[in-house]
Amino acid sequence: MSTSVSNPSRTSALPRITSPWRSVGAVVCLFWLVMAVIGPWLAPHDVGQVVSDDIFGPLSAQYPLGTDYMGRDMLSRMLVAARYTVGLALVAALLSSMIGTFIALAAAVSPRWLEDGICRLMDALIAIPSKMLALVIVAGFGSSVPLLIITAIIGYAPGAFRIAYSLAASLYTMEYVQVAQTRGESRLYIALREMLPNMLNPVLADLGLRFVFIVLLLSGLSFLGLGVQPPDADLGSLVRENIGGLSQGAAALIAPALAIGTLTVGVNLLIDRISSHRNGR
Amino acid sequence: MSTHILWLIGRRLAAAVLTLLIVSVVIFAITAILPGDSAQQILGQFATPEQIEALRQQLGLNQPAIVRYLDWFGGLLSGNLGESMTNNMPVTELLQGRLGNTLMLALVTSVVSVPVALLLGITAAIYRGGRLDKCLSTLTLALVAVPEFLVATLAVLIFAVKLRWFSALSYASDVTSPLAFIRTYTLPVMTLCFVIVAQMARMTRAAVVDQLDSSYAEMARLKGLGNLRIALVHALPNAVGPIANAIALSLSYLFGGVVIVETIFNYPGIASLMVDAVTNRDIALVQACTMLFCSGYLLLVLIADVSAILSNPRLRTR
Amino acid sequence: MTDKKLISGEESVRVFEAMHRGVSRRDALRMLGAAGVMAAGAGSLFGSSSVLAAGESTAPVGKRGGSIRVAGVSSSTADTLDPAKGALSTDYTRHYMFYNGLTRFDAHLTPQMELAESMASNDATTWVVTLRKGVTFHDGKPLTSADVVFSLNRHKDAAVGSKVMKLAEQMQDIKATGPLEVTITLSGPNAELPSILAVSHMLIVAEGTTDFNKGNGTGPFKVQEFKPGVRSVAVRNENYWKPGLPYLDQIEFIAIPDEPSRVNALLAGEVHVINNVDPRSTKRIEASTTHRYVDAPSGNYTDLIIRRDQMPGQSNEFTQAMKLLLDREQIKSAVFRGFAVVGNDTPIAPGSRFFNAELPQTTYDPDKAKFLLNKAGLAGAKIPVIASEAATSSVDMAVLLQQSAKKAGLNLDVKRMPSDGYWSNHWMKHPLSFGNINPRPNADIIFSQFFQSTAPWNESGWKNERFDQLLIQARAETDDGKRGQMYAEMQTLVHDHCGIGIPVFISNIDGVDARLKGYGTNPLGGFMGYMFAEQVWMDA
Amino acid sequence: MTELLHVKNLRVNARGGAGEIEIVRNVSFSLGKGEVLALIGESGSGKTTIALSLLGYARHGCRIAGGEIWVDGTDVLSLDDKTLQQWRGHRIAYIAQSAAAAFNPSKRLLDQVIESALLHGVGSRAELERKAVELFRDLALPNPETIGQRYPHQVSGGQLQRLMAAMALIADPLLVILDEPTTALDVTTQVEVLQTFRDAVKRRNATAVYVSHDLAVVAQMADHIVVLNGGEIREHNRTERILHHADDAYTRSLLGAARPHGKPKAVTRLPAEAEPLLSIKGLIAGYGKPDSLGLPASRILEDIELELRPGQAIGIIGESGSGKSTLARVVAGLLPAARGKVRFRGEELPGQLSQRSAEQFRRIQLVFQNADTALNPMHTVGTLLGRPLKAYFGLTGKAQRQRVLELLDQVRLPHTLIDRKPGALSGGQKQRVNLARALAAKPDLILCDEVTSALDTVVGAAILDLLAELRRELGLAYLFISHDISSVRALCDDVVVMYQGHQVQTGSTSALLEPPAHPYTDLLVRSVPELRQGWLEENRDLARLELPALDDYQDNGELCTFLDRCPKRINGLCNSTAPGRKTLSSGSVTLCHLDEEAMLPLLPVLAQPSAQEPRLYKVNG
Repeated sequence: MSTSVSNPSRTSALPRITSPWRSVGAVVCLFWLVMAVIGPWLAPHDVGQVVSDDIFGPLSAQYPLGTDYMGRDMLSRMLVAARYTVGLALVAALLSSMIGTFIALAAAVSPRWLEDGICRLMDALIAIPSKMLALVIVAGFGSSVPLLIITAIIGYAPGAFRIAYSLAASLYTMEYVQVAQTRGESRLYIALREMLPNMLNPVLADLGLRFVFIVLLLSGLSFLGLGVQPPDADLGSLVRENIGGLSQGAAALIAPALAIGTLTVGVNLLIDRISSHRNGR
Repeated sequence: MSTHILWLIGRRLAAAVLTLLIVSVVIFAITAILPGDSAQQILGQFATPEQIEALRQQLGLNQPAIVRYLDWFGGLLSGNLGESMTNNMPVTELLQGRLGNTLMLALVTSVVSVPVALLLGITAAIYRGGRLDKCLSTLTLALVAVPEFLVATLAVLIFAVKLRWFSALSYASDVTSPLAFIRTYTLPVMTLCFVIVAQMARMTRAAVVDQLDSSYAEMARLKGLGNLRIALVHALPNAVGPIANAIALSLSYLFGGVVIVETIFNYPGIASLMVDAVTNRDIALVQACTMLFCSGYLLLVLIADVSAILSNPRLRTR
Repeated sequence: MTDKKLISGEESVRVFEAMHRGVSRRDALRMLGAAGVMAAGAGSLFGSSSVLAAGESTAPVGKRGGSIRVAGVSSSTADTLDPAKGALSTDYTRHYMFYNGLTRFDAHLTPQMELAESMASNDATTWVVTLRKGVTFHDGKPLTSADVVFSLNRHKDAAVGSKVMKLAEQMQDIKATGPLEVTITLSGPNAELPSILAVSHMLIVAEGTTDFNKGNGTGPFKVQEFKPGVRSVAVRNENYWKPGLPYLDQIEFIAIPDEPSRVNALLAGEVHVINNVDPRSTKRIEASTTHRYVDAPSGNYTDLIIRRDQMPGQSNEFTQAMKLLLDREQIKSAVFRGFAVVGNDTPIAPGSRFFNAELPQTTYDPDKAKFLLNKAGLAGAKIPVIASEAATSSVDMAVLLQQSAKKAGLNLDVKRMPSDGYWSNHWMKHPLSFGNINPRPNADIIFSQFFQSTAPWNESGWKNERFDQLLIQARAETDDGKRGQMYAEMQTLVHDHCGIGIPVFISNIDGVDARLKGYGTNPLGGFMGYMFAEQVWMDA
Repeated sequence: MTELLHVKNLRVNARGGAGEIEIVRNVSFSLGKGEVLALIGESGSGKTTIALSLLGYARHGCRIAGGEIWVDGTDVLSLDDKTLQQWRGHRIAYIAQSAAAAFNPSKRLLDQVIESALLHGVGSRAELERKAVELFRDLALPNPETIGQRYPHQVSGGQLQRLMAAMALIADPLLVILDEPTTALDVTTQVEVLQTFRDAVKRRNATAVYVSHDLAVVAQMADHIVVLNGGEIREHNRTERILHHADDAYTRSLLGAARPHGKPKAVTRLPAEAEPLLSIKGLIAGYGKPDSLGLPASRILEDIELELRPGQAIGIIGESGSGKSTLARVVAGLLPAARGKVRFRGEELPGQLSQRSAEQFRRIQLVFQNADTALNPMHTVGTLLGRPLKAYFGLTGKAQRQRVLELLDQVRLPHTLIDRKPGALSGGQKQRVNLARALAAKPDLILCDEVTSALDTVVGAAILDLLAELRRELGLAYLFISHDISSVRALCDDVVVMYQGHQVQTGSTSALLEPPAHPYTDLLVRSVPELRQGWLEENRDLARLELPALDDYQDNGELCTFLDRCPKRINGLCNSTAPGRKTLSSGSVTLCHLDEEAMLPLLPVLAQPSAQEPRLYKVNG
């Protein structure tokens, strides 16, 4: 039922941002992508190694980002965490968007009863708070990386579905789709070749926000004691495990928080750029 | 209110019931395949197998899942949400006070966040493309990205520990005066606002911009109306549909998504109750909470849809 | 000493302190027994309660009045006021507010007479418990032997789901032998019964109670409000049988699971007492002039469990190597910031009675460990080690162990499991995992529950005939010196052969409002061993 | 005559990918008080941009780069924002192209009509409301007292356009700008609206700038015409001079395209007994849940009878909502018929797409009106044309490319377009690609749904020529759906006139355009403005037809659908019984009670079109 009033325009929530801003997005994303790929090799210390007696140590030449709550090198931990957050959240966001979009496409070109059934099921999944769902799943089955991804997908694919479905439903009435129908094209062809390319922009914009949500979900899970396996951590968990340093403004807390901020803003700026680029063409 | 709307609401309610049914099956299935059951959870670390067996027998956990589901469902039909397995209290009793708290927090947060979000969204829309718009956009995005436990803890540290303006804990039962109310609710509401305002503001902006790009908005400009009047008097009423939908989605977060805020501020709401229930495998309670969340969500979406219809004379007067 | 006919509170302290110091068990028993026999006829002569209270605390007598708010670590709908079902520190704390036991622990884990006026036994098998007169429940019903029989018998019924069912099973027969007299017959001799009866689960409830949410006990406070998962409000029991106690008018007890929030609430003045303070937060509390922290060394430990009945733990070399790989000093400093005492892989904490100080301390030695691992053919192996937030600090400890192990060429794969369901699904179920054991009142209980071959919670699954024999012999051994030797040998066996690595004993850190007086420590746990309620007062 | 408006060297720039582009270049003109000036040109000529500049307004992405606009002695471009706001809607008023879009859908009409005047302090609410009702009456709106209480969707398009005029006139502006005010209207409505506009302007002696692409309309309204092309003025002169003695070549080409295309092309007709390619019998179709009889809730098409022989072109003509596009959808298989038979090449054509054969798909091709929505914006021309080649003929790779190039040749497009996406094509090019895609199937029948109406006159004429040529070359049959009588006339052998789902008249194109005809056909044909001044005056009757009185009657759904507008209806007959099909002497079949005598024009046509001034059958668009 609630699929009805889904304005596709809401997905273009990002305002057009002029060019210097766009390059910022690309640079930030590139930075984090590079960090995710080579970061762990750059780490001066082992991610679990206690290197200092000083906990929540300040920035220093020896420990450029200070030390964490156990006296481990924060820079090394950040470099490892970046890979998890970027990789995990990116994969999960991409997969949820993709899966949501494909289910939406399938629903849009399906016979009425199947379409209704899919919508109802997705509605039910949306209605269950994603944090709850994540909690139940991770609590039950532990938190391996694939399971975290699956959790994020179950939690966020229905949201992607909702947006993609409203797009697909309106695209399905487009004249070029009707032309394809009168050409006797299969549903698969219509979905993939005629409709999908026209949904990518809003789906991309949605992907940006979904990415943010998944980063937050991961950190939320770490709050509840779930998430990436130690000694590794994701950025959110780093914030969480070092929250004790908040009162003293520990670098161990601020660095990962800033990292999350720049990452999300960067990703959204980049996606904004990609969609406006596609629009321009 | 035409029969059309009544008919629509009726149809929506029927669909909602169906959705709830699916949700209950999904949740039951998930809790059923979770390792461990409430007998083990109740008895804890030092339980003996005999004790667990005895308790299972007592709680009826030995029956197949389908029988248990049908039992629960039968109870539901007769208006009985069942009993909590962990402490033998009726589920309704456990929910009672907490539901009020959750609703109160949601209400206060909505009352604060919705106007703020609308204000930010509309302002950004009016100055779209301008510097203010870009700042707001980046700011809201950055705010979305801050983990809420960080916001909450920081807020407590500053406003409760250092300044002692507001209370670090939020007890609905402490509220006896308006001042106490402010002390109690400010910090959790502030934290939640951080989380949901950004999203609502972005959606509002998008919806209003959509309308401001329409011919009638251009016409209004050519009629000599000011930006503010165009945005508020002309664009906003037509953007009610999408905005209401965005608000509904964000507000539905205030039911189930606030577990972290409830934990940090020790606010006894339903979200933390459900976390408990999941931990204890207290299926009746899990189901009841989920049903509540989902009903809340469905109700909000319904309200959003109805307000979209009411705001649109074409649909309203059909 | 044996001439004493009466045993006052003061004396009972002396008796048990003497026990600690090494007075022979038989003497002590006699002391108690004699007192018990006499007390039956001379209950009125029993010294005033204030004397008893004064015996426990040397602090000046406190002020009456005031109400405080206390925050524990957990609250859920599973919160219960049924002592038998108490599962968490918050439950125990509440139970001690509303109920009394037959005995109670003092600050040295010595059982003191509480509702029991005396406990007498000549053979440590049949015990006659004489109850205090004139004690009433909150609803006005006087305490009788029937209540005690009901309370103790409950634990043996599997359907009740008592947490101490195993412990209670030795009480073969519990019967009322007079209106204020209960005779308990044990399945075998056990001189530790008074301390068994002091655990919170054994607190006395009124006969026939089915709804425990009213908290109808004989304790210092009455239930004004109890909302599971939300809070409880306790108000002073004006008719408490200990004159002048309690001091406080009201205690509101809540839980703040999130540690930073708990400390924040304390520092913001929202609550007056908190427990489970992270060692990293002590600096913040120290910095506040209006607050202090209380550091209480305890018998609480988080242990590395090496299953001896599975590979690779079946290898002696591996087990030894793992113990050598625990960098105890680093765990103490990095994980606990010094708020811990280094352990030596035996469950008896240094300073406790029967602690075997002769046992050579195991120290971090990666080279030797490497040698042993090579010998066991496990060099370079990749082995999962299971940890969880459920077992205090085990995840951090596992990570440190992983680092240490690397130096010995062993590749440990830390697997963090969710707290939820950890005890039923993972604890003791993996070749390498972590567990956490709360302080137990005496060596016998610890050894019987966690180290006996047949114990259900024989964590490492080791089987040692000699150890099992010694355990039984020690219970019946009346010569303290011999017993001490037995316990020493048992510790050696555990140290050498059992698959349990105990790197440190974790101190409890409580945070309290500086105005709160009378707040001491207890090795049993935080909140003065969960029993702070009737002992503290506000000095505003 | 005093000069009210003087535009001097106006320049407007648009921001593009590579800097700014001038879209209006040094435009200067002036206009005396009480005169009407028309800005005319094709899309992209800058006419609307200039019109908006007169209000000191430039659309998003554009900016007024220079020049002066003097209105009543004030340079509008030098005003600050605040003053400009005061001017807009007060001294200078604007009437937008699509009233349906320009009215806020969620506010009452009266509030919107008086809003601007109220804000500018023209009068009190009560005064303004009174004045609005006056204006409504003046503009011949029905129920002038209460119509203001309605919402935009509750009144018709023509009424909205008049309400928009009321909104513009209520503050008695110095200058009124009308931006294509009748373009979105049906031809019969357009006449009414033009009449009221003209009267209102004349009565108030208002000064107006009238923007349009339609010379015939402009001829009725304007004293002066400015011809624009590519942002520049090509010619500026008095109306009669432009119409008769245009100096500029471009103006002449515009005039040429506006004149009807030559006589219907002689097509070698197949013998009548040849098996029809497409035959439709007793067709009923619509949308919504079928009732117990299997009839849809909302019936769009009623009892359609049609026969199309190979190589024949049949025009389907009617106003918006007449069901003509639905007919194409039924034939294309997008909408199953509720009743009736559709046969193609002697075989029954299944209603469901899924039951149609690949051959049937190939032989029937549908070309939509709007190439923007009919071509997938994400595909290149090569893909768009290649796909049907692969689907129908299995052509891939080189062979496919070869054929795509042939198709481009066929629709006279350069080969270089093959890798472009529709977004990078002009409107005419898009429509050609749209057509080429249909041709790729080598079809027998092309369903053309308003293929020229979204295009400029000149481009549309070229597409029509192309269609005619293709028909000659390939022997295609067309079902040509249009609201534009002149295109139908240019291309089709036979015409079907539709009104509210009913086929009111069917016959040869030539017979259709001459009396006797169905009263609706008559009205339709006569409502097309002619390219000469004075036509509107002569045809005043079209705007306010006197309808014969009728007794109360009950419509059981079977009565003539044109009854409530018919100037020739007969009380007791038309309002009691359903009309039947009748064959006229010209061979046309009508759905009407009237006999041939009665179908002759109500009023004698005063001025027959002269040779120099051929009738222009242009409905709109």
